[in-house]
Amino acid sequence: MNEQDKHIVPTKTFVSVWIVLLMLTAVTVTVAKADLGAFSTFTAIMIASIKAGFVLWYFMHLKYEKRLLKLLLLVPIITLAVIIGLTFVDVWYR
Amino acid sequence: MNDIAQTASPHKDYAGSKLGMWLFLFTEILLFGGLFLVYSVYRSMYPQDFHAAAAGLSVVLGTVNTVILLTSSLTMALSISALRRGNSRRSVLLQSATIVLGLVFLVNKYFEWSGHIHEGLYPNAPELLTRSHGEILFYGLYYVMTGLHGIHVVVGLVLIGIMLTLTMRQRITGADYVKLENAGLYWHLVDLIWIYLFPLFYLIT
Amino acid sequence: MHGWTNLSSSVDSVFLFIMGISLVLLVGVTGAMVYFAVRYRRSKHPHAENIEGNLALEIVWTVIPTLLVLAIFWVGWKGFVYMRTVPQDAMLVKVTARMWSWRFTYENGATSEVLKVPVNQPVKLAITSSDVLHSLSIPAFRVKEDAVPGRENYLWFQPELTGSYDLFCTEYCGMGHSAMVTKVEVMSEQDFNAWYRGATGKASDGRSGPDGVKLFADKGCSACHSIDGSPKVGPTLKGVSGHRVTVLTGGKEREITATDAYLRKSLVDPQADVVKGFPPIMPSQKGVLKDAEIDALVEYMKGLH
Amino acid sequence: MKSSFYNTPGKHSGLLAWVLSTDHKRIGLLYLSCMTVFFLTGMTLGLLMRLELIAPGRTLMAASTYNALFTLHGVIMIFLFIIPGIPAALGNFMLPLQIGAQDVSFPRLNLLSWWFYITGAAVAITSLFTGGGAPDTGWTFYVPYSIRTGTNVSLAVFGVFLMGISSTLTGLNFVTTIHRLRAPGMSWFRMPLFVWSIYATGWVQLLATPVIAITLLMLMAERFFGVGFFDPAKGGDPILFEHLFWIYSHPAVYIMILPAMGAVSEIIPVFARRTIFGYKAIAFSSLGIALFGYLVWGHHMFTSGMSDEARMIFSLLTFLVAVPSGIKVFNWVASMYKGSIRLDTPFLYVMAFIFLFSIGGLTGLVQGALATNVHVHGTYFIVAHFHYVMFGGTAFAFFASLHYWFPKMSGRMYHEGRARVAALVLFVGFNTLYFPMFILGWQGMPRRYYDYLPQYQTGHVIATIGSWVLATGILLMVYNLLRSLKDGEKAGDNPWGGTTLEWKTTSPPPAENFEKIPEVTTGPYNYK
Ligand code: HEA
Ligand code: HEA
Ligand code: HEC
Ligand code: CUA
Ligand SMILES: [Cu+2]
Repeated sequence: MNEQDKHIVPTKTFVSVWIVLLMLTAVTVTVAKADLGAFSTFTAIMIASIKAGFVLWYFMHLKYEKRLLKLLLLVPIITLAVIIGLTFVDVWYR
Repeated sequence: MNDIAQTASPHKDYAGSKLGMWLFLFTEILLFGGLFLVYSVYRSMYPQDFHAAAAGLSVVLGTVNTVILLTSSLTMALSISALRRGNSRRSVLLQSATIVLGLVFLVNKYFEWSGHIHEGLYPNAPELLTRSHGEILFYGLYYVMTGLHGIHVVVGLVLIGIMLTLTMRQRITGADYVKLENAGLYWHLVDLIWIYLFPLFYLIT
Repeated sequence: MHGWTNLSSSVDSVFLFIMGISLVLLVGVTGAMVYFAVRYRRSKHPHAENIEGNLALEIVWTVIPTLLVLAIFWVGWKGFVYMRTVPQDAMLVKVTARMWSWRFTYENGATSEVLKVPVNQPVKLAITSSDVLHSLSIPAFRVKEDAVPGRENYLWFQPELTGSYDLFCTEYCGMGHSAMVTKVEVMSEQDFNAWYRGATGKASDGRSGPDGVKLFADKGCSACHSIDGSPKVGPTLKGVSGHRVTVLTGGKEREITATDAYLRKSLVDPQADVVKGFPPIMPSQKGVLKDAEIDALVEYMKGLH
Repeated sequence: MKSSFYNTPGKHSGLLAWVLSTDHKRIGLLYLSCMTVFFLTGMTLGLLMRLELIAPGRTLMAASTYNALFTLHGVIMIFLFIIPGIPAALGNFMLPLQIGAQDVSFPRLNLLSWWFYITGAAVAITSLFTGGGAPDTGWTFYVPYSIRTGTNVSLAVFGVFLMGISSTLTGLNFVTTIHRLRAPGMSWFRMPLFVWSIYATGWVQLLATPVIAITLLMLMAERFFGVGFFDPAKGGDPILFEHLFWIYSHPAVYIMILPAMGAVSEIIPVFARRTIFGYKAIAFSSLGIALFGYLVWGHHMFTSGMSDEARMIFSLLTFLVAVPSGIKVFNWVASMYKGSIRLDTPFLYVMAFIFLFSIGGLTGLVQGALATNVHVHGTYFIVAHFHYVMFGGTAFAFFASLHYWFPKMSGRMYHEGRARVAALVLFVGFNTLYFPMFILGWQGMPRRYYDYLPQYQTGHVIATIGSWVLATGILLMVYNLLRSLKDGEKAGDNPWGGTTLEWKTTSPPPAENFEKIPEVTTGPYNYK
């Protein structure tokens, strides 16, 4: 039961992830300047989610965790999505 | 507070502590989730006003802070790797770097907030009340959300500070590092939330 | 309780439908439970049989209740759609709720504190609030909808019997919540028309004096203040002008004389001097009343002996 | 006496041995004793309210006092009694025993949760006597009234916030414990059903409570800084507050009922001396209730001005949540079939539970149907519904488990005769008190009314009389239990012949729970 996981992430991986994150930040700032109309919010959120994914997957070590934990993470995310979704059934149709 | 832990539970449940930490992070997600809900409702009710209000925020400052937080996440992650490779001196250095970056973030935030407060843009300010409804709400959300995030930054810094001393005293080592790892998880979550706050407040077009 | 409006009977039949199903289920469950408890009590049945379950039964009592609740949902929804579909020819009445009185405004500008409607005529109420949440409820008509500040909600009904019915506030709104009660008068068409034509925007009672009298009723003052000496939520206004009154100013007690200036301040900044023994809940009239109206009210209050 | 956790205090002694103990059993008893005090306080307030309502007009107190009373009554009953009730008190004591663990995963966090709870309670109670006086908003804290009122809402809300943290941490602790600390051989489907229900509850606590926390923080921000989130004059939307409030508070009603259902599932097999019927169906319906419980909050807002589309969807979803509750009820009743039933007090309470909860739940259907909800919303019909599910449901299950586990916790038996009389009086009093409220509600009597029209008086008089009968029953029950603590017969390790692990250790259990961690080889209710 007391297994500590053996995997130590190489520095190189972390640094590359960091560089990707910085690049994505640059992209989102640039894209925001170019007015994409209705899509601008969508792209901003998508890029943010990709960034969040990288942070979760590498920095937060999720990639190396057991499947249980990966699945559990879906629980709060789905809950939040459902809560916002159902509230918008009210807000949009009001 | 930590001497009891060592004696009270001889068998450390490494996976258990980490599971507990993740569950705690879930509650944080839902805590901020409530604010994201309020944000999205008001943004959908007042899209134009939000757009206008967001022009008042400095993209440059926001971007700088994003870069700072991302970098601090990197140093945090590296510090754990370093410790696990047995290099606790390097880990201490990287943890200190994380703290410094966190402090810089807060200083920036301080200047940003005081700038807005000088312009008379704070909750219930007479100047703000002359603006449109959406702008009032935008600034309300801005203060509450970045404020709550700021509190989390402060808590994270305190936590890392504690980890730092524990590492220096050899109480966190390459063989027993779950506390540091949990502190790291917390810090990454703070980063994660900022990743969303940044486009939602600074990049509305 | 039946047939006061078009809605009463449809709502009641939904209720009876649900009650019927519920009663069958309740009697079934309770009956089986009591029967087993008696039939299989230890003295009579010392050795239990271990039955671990039965898939067919589980499916039965998942599927049948699901169908039942879907049926209940359906009748409830059907009845509701009807309640939300306002006929074209409905008469519109605007309702403003405020702490703790109702005001009904008609299309010709007539206002009333009692809801007067003609019989057999669909009526649509457009409901809003000028302070906190309230809810307009007419139990006999089976209708209810919240009054939300900043929003206009609606409901409709078609009364089918003349008479007088209770109208309640059913969303908690503070001290006077349970006193926020008035009546619906369902009148014959002639009676209603007679009243409606007579009551235009102007003061309906011929009494002279400035608007004070009317303002006092219209602006909701009378919900909290009497003019006959009895305290309500707020102090009585009988003989206020010039009387000695103990007030709390910033938490400190002091005794003052009620001057014109004090009366005026009581309206625009009521929390500055709070009469001792009363809660600081009087709503500020600043921005609500025009200066002239405040003058008129002060004049009016000075005349109350 | 053999060594039990009572005489192994650890580092501290006296009271400190309790309030600083990390032993889950001591923490459980801490919760239990505080809760009982709050419960009796809340009930006394209820009794006072009933007295006021015995006649229209002013009977005893001023309107503002009455309004403060029902607010406090609601806040105490919900946040101080029923939410921590079964999980934090009995769950703390029994959960590690039932899964064969020595303690919970995070014992110090567990103690911290209790401290949050008691601090929150203290803060909430302080709010009565300081500032603008006792809050008068109702337990729902609806804006804008809660922002405008001069009473001490901020402090009360802060107290509730602290109790929310306590509840979240408890949930976190239990979920981790169940994942990590089950005894060897105890697979998921060998867990007692009480553990399943605590597991489902834990997830609800984790995912729902943070939403109320942030909502209350926003409410405080409104009161202190006038941010404008819920102020229509600044563009805010009061209905959004209702959403946020019920996003937590509906799931919260399942925090209240799920552990109660778990306890009932525990007691039935023991007293029917047979295995439970449909173990998996009961286990999964707990998860089902927890899951669907998230999707139905809007049924509290059917007249709020929410969009008609939302009203429809929430009504539909509300009905779906009734199905898993039904599955449980049917399986319980089926578990009595061909059993060998002993009608001891715990079982009497369980039968009362099934009956009363069914009434409460079935009237929930009336409220969930749109056409009828409009009529009964905001009336005594609702008051009757939730007392039936919360008091008739959760509190009766709580009494059942209190009697059931009394020998395990104290090492003594309670007096059976007195206990049965108390149960009977309680049952009669309960129905006399609350049944008339359904009728009052259908006749239109609004809730939270200090004063009412004369046509409603008969119902109110009957209810008030019922409240005295009920109070007699409660007093008798409490007296019986307290007295049995002193002079009850010694109970053996397993007085009921239970098969779950808590009965495999001594009564009361030793500090480390088991001499030797048990090995599990069969399901929990093995009466073969
Ligand atoms: C322990 C707490 C608890 C529980 C378990 C429930 C359970 C349910 N509640 Fe209740 N409810 C409250 C506590 C609870 N409630 C409180 C406190 C309020 C008021 C809050 C306030 O405003 O102050 C409230 C208010 C409330 C409302 C809002 C009313 C209004 O204000 O307008 C509604 C509306 O749908 C509702 C519905 C339901 C339903 C459908 C269930 C279902 O889960 C019930 C399921 C159970 C059964 C159905 C019975 C057993 C089953 C059978 C016998 C089998 C057969 C069944 C079928 C065929 C369906 N409740
Ligand atoms: C678990 C929850 C629970 C429980 C057990 C109760 C128990 C009781 N409640 Fe309940 N009630 C609520 C939860 C609960 N309530 C909630 C959430 C509300 C909504 C509040 C709101 O609208 O915001 C409410 C509202 C509410 C109302 C509606 C108020 C209104 O709308 O105007 C009424 C009215 O009769 C009432 C009465 C009672 C009574 C008489 C009891 C009886 O059970 C009490 C019987 C009394 C006793 C059994 C006392 C016994 C003890 C002693 C005499 C000993 C005293 C000793 C010491 C103090 C040491 N309650
Ligand atoms: C919501 C209830 C409420 C309403 C509506 C209300 N008042 Fe008041 N009023 C109070 C209360 C309570 C007090 C005593 C506390 C205080 O001074 O603030 C008070 C105090 C006063 C006083 C001072 C009385 C004295 O004895 O010194 C005056 C004058 C007054 N109100 C006039 C009015 C007028 C005119 C209106 C209508 C425009 C009005 N009030 C509407 C509740 C109300
Ligand atoms: Cu208005 Cu209650
Ligand atoms: Cu609900």
